Amino acid sequence: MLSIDGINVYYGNIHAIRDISLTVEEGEIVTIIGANGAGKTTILKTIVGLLRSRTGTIRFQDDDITSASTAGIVRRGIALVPEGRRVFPRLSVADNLILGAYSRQDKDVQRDLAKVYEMFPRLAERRHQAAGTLSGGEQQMLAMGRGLMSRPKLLLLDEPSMGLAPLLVRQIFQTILDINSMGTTILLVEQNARMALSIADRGYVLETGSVVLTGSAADLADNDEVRRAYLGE
Amino acid sequence: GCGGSSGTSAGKGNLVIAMVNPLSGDSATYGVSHKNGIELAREEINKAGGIKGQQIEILFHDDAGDPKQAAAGAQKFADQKNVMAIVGSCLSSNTLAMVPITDKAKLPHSVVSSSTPKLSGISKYFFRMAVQDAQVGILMGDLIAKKLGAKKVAILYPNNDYGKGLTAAIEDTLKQHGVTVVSNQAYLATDKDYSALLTGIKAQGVDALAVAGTYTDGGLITKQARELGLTIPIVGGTGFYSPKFVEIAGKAAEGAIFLGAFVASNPDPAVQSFVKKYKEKYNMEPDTFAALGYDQMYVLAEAMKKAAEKGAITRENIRDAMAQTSYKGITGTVTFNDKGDWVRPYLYITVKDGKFVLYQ
Amino acid sequence: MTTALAPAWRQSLTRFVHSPRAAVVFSAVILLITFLDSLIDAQDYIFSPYFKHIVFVSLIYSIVTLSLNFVSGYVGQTSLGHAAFFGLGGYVSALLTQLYHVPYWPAFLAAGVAAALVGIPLGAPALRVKGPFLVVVTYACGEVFRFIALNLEVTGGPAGLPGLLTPSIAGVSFTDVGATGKELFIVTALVFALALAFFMSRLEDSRIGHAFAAIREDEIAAAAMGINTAYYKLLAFCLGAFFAGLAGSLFVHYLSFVSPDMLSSTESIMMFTMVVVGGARSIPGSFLGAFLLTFIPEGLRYFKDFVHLPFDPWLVFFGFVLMVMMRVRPQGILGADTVFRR
Amino acid sequence: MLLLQQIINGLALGGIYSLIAIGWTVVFGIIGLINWTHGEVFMIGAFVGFLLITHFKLNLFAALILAMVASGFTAFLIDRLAYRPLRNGPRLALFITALGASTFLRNLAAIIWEPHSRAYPPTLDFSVMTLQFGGASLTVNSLQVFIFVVTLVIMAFLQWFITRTMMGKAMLAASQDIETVSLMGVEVNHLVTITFWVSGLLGGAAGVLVGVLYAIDPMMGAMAGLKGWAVAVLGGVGSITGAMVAGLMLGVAENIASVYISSGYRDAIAFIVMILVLVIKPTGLMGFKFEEKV
Amino acid sequence: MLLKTEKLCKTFGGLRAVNNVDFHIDTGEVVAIIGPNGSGKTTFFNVVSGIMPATSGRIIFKDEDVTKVEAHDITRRGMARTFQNIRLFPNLTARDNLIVGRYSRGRSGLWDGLIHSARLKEEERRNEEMARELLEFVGLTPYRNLMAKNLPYGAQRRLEIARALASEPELILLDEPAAGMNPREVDELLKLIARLKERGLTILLIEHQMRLVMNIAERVVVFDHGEKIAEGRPHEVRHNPKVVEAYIGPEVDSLVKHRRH
Ligand SMILES: Nc1ncnc2c1ncn2[C@@H]1O[C@H](COP(=O)(O)OP(=O)(O)OP(=O)(O)O)[C@@H](O)[C@H]1O
Ligand SMILES: Nc1ncnc2c1ncn2[C@@H]1O[C@H](COP(=O)(O)OP(=O)(O)OP(=O)(O)O)[C@@H](O)[C@H]1O
Ligand SMILES: [Mg+2]
Ligand SMILES: [Mg+2]
Repeated sequence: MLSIDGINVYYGNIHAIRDISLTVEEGEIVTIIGANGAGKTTILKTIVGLLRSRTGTIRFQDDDITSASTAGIVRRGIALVPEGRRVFPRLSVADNLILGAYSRQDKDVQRDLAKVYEMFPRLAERRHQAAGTLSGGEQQMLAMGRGLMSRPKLLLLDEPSMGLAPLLVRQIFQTILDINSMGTTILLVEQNARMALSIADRGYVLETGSVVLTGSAADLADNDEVRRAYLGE
Repeated sequence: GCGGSSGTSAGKGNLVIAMVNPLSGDSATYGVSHKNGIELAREEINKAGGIKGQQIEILFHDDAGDPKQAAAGAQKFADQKNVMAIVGSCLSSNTLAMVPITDKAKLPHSVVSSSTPKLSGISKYFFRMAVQDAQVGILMGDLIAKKLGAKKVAILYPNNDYGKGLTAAIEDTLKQHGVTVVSNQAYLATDKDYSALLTGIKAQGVDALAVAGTYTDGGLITKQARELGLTIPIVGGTGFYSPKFVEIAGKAAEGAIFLGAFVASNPDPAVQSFVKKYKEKYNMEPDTFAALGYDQMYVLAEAMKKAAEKGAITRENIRDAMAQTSYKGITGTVTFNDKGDWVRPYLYITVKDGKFVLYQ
Repeated sequence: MTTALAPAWRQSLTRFVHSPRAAVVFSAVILLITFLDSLIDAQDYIFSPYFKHIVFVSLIYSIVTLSLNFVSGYVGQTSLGHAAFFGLGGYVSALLTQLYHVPYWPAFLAAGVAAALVGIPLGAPALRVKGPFLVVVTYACGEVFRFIALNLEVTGGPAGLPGLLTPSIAGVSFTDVGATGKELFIVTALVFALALAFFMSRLEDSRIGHAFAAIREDEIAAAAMGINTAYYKLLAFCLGAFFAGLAGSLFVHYLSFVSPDMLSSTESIMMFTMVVVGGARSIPGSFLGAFLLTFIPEGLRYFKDFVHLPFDPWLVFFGFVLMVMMRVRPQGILGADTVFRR
Repeated sequence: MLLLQQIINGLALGGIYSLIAIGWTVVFGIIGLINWTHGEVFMIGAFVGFLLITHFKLNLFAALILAMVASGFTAFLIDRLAYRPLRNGPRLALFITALGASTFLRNLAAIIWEPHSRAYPPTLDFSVMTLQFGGASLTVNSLQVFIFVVTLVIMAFLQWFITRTMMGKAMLAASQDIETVSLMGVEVNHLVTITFWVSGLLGGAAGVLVGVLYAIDPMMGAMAGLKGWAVAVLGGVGSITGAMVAGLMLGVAENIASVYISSGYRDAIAFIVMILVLVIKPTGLMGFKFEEKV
Repeated sequence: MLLKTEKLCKTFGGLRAVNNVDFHIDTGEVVAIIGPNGSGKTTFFNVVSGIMPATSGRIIFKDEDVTKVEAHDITRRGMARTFQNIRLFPNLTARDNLIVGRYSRGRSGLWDGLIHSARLKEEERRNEEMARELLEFVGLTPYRNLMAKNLPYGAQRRLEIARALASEPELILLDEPAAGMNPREVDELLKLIARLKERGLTILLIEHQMRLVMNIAERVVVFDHGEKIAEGRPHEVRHNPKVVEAYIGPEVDSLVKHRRH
């Protein structure tokens, strides 16, 4: 479904992504784990065209999207729930969610809105509050909800559990599984590597901009190196 | 080097005079008219053989309405030893910034506007052909009190030296004639909407309105007054005289009375010849700035001729000659009093069928 | 863009420009321009009074640009009302010397102090009003000052006040010294500008400089670091106003004339662009911005006469250059990327 | 009654301020840019309208429409050539670019069209209505009524568009975070282009109306732009109703102040009112109330 | 008792974000605040640290009433904090962020700066030393000259902690310091906090990562809907039914995976 081939991304003269290739098959949950600064966020931003690779190609459902515009990429069915939430602070919760559905052609927005509210009752309570005044966790829920509103084929999640209470973390992961089972492919970046590996099919391990290890989630979870470096055991 | 320089036009090159004026920015319209008038006269003089065989050349410096830039221009020309005289700027504050420099350089300096009293007698080298607020004010007051027979009058003026000076003079005269000045209010020359003031004036029930402004604001005031149903006579100063006044006020211009140093419909052949040439060259009617500029160039030319007769065309000689000026031009006979001011006659003008005619 | 990316020549140039040596070279050049005529006793001017005039004006604007850096550079508040302080300084010393016959130097100081005092109420909105709102407020404050100067009787109304006192030192009038009478003015402005530059370079690296930087970057975090943001913002406004007021005083007594045009918003905008063109927070940049934007229009006049352009191209050119410059070097010609020096 | 007449006069002037301010505020509200060129876009509209009427003898209505298009196109070009390359750059760079573009256009216009004032042909005079109320009378210029109504309609439409349509919401969002808005599948460039067109159309309309009512000159953009900007800010960032209310308020305040205080301080009073309102309510009259979350 | 609040309230319009909270922390203690999202933890920090005024109630720090004291003054009195949404000085380098962090411990003024006084030099030397030490301490030495905005997320978090430490506080408030860190990094953070404790610092932290809370906190305070609903030793709190219900959730071993086929 998504295949990335040999990309290199720079910030000025900082070489942040070095020759990375990775694939995500339809229906999979794939996770990328790695330390701070390994380049996980950079990869996701490159996929949606917020950053540009100097080399290589990115293909989505057989289309070359390497140089497509961000909006074009999103309209093809990729959504990114960005790191740091990035909600629109002065718009209400409801408006933030509705904007998530901007690229959709169908008019069934209300039903999905109801679904998101059902998933996160706190957002329903706060639907008229300015998003910028929500608590950190509430904003995270909103960002996630907004991502779902576009009914993406491929959902890119950048640390969705950050700042959530344990109860909610579990709930979020359950949600990820649920939407996956309803047909959405997922590429997940998580610091909570244990949880990520427990729900993913496959994983990539990233170190200073390069993929150092890849395999099924179960294998990775058993790998000593991974256990020591990322699971803190 | 040494201090103030008094140059001569030793060689057989051109005779150079310089102009500092707003040629861009808000006040450019005055500067450009002035420049046009001067240029026209210069061409005539040169065509007629110049000054004793020497051609006159003009250098321009755009001060953009900023005194700082006017001062820079004055300094630039003061340094150029071949510059024999300087003219401008149209704006009082710019001229005030220039005078200390031209005075120090002993450079004859003349203007056609800059009406602030602060410039009277400011320098031995400074000559002003500008209209005199005091005189115009008296004439406006006389008109209102005697010819129009008004008893209650309102005055509007732009909040600048010209407006203030003129208003003071009008008010004095009216008081002497026993006319009541019901209100006298300032506005900003950049305003476009005068309905607030005019509504107030309408409510006061005066029998005449005096406006101490220029053609843009005066035109808008006249137009808006008529629109508000104010039918009383409107009397302006010399600033009204411009084809733009009629253009801006439209039909409302009919019957407005004001004073002029010059009127294009004056049957005097000299005036008609000027108007014709001006229209040919610039494709528009001359206004007061243009007419005064035209005369100013001739006054300078006369002074240079006299200087040449006295020996050499030097800054000092030109100054001395200018002090003695008596030149009959299209705006009257130019003479300067001991303060460098020209005390001159004026005409009453009115608009009839969209044309300026003498008011009887 | 980080400095590490800049080509080597630019790096060494930048380093030179920021070194004390640059200040020495700069002063030497200015002094040479100022006194060359008297040194070689030329028949004619080598540097004409006009040229010296432009140099003096550039120096005055260098001071003003430096002073605006307190507000717009250090604490990062876009101010389009700085001419108000410049003009206020001018008017205060003009009125003191003309109406109350105060000698020049006390009036000069008073001009700075008065401007600084007015800096407090003018800076106060900045405590509450932010970003684009502050731009409007500073602009409006400047305009209000201009209207006051236009309307009051004592300030001489729109035409302003002519015939101001010429400064003197030990009884010697400035205009009586040197080949053109401008020399002492230039030296005074130069000393003033260099002293201010020195003051600012020291300040930048001091604790106060750190507080300014923090406020510019994030006010809430700055407060959390123990920085009294209100105090420092006002301090920045006061310091900026103080030096602008002094510069204004020197300038009007040089021209021997002051008018409301000095307070105009066009002036304020020009000052702000000098900061931006030179590079915000860059001391050599302030000089560069002021000199460039004073010299180029004069240069263009010659160009215009030379090619017989029927109009003055400066403002059109200026507008165009600003646009191009923001594209190629938005941080200004000498704008620094790193913040504190070591 | 006198006061009432002054208020009516003020409303007419205020209507024009509002029209200009709404043009400001839509751009301000979407890319957070102090679009200094709006005054010039307005001036170009006034001149194009003037030329169409005087040289091409078009009627007022046709000239108005074409002038609006010309202004819209100018605004579009300004965005395309000057702003777009800097979209992701620092805000300050955009602001300076706007200053530069405005200086450029204004002075270019002064060179091309010469600096003097001119008026639209007098044939366009609009009728003046006088309403009688028991002894006293009120005068209203029909064009002023027209301007007032047009402004109201435009305001209502834009208000609806921004708050009720998806695209309007996207515009609001874009002013807060352009990068994230593109993540919603919004073509930011289209959005911005539309915004500039809208702003330009409004500016052009205001330009022609001012021309018909008063007089025009190449420098007219400076003061009008400034007032429009002040009004936009006074009304609150991106608030259409705010711009409308603030425009009317300022028009009335100026008129009343010029009569009861001094006309010489007219503009100063406008600015003082604005400073006071902003100091009391830093985000403008109808600006978003928002205590920053830390 | 180092810090104490009495009946502290903070409302936003009709919303009671912090409601009648009585809280205290002793010198040298490590206390964690936990609670569901939006329960008022961050707001509590904001009020205590002076960033927002309290609606009612009292705050006592080092036996002085600081309810109305402004943020900058609070810091000077020895309380420092980090922010949940990182608020570094984005265009300053890591090192410069720390120098600014030392602001409240400086004494030098305008004059010292002008004449480069001995006091200033001494201060600069100490600042430099302190910055180096702190960068080392949080493991950011390699990032020393990078602008804060260009650091990876985790590094920014640690830099914020270091910046708070730079003011030599007695009490440090950490708002979700482990957010965005992987388990190994959390372990390092644990060690870091332990070392802070050794230095005698009093630590109050908000955290959702139970691993961290369980390992480091001596006492846990639980917020829900702006109120303090429980308090006690970590293991007591963890099994408190109210807390389980509102915050931790029932123990489930694994997530349910509905695989499509
Ligand atoms: N805007 C930028 N400018 C310069 N360097 C950057 C920028 N953004 C990121 N980097 C660098 O690129 C590298 C990868 O950063 P990235 O944000 O992708 O890491 P990450 O794996 O998402 O880390 P984290 O887990 O902390 O979010 C880091 O070394 C970082 O310093
Ligand atoms: N400035 C504000 N205006 C309005 N409501 C606010 C504001 N700040 C916070 N709130 C509300 O107050 C409540 C408490 O927020 P707070 O940020 O303190 O929660 P928290 O406990 O820190 O949550 P989290 O764990 O998700 O960070 C939230 O419901 C939030 O929406
Ligand atoms: Mg990341
Ligand atoms: Mg929180």
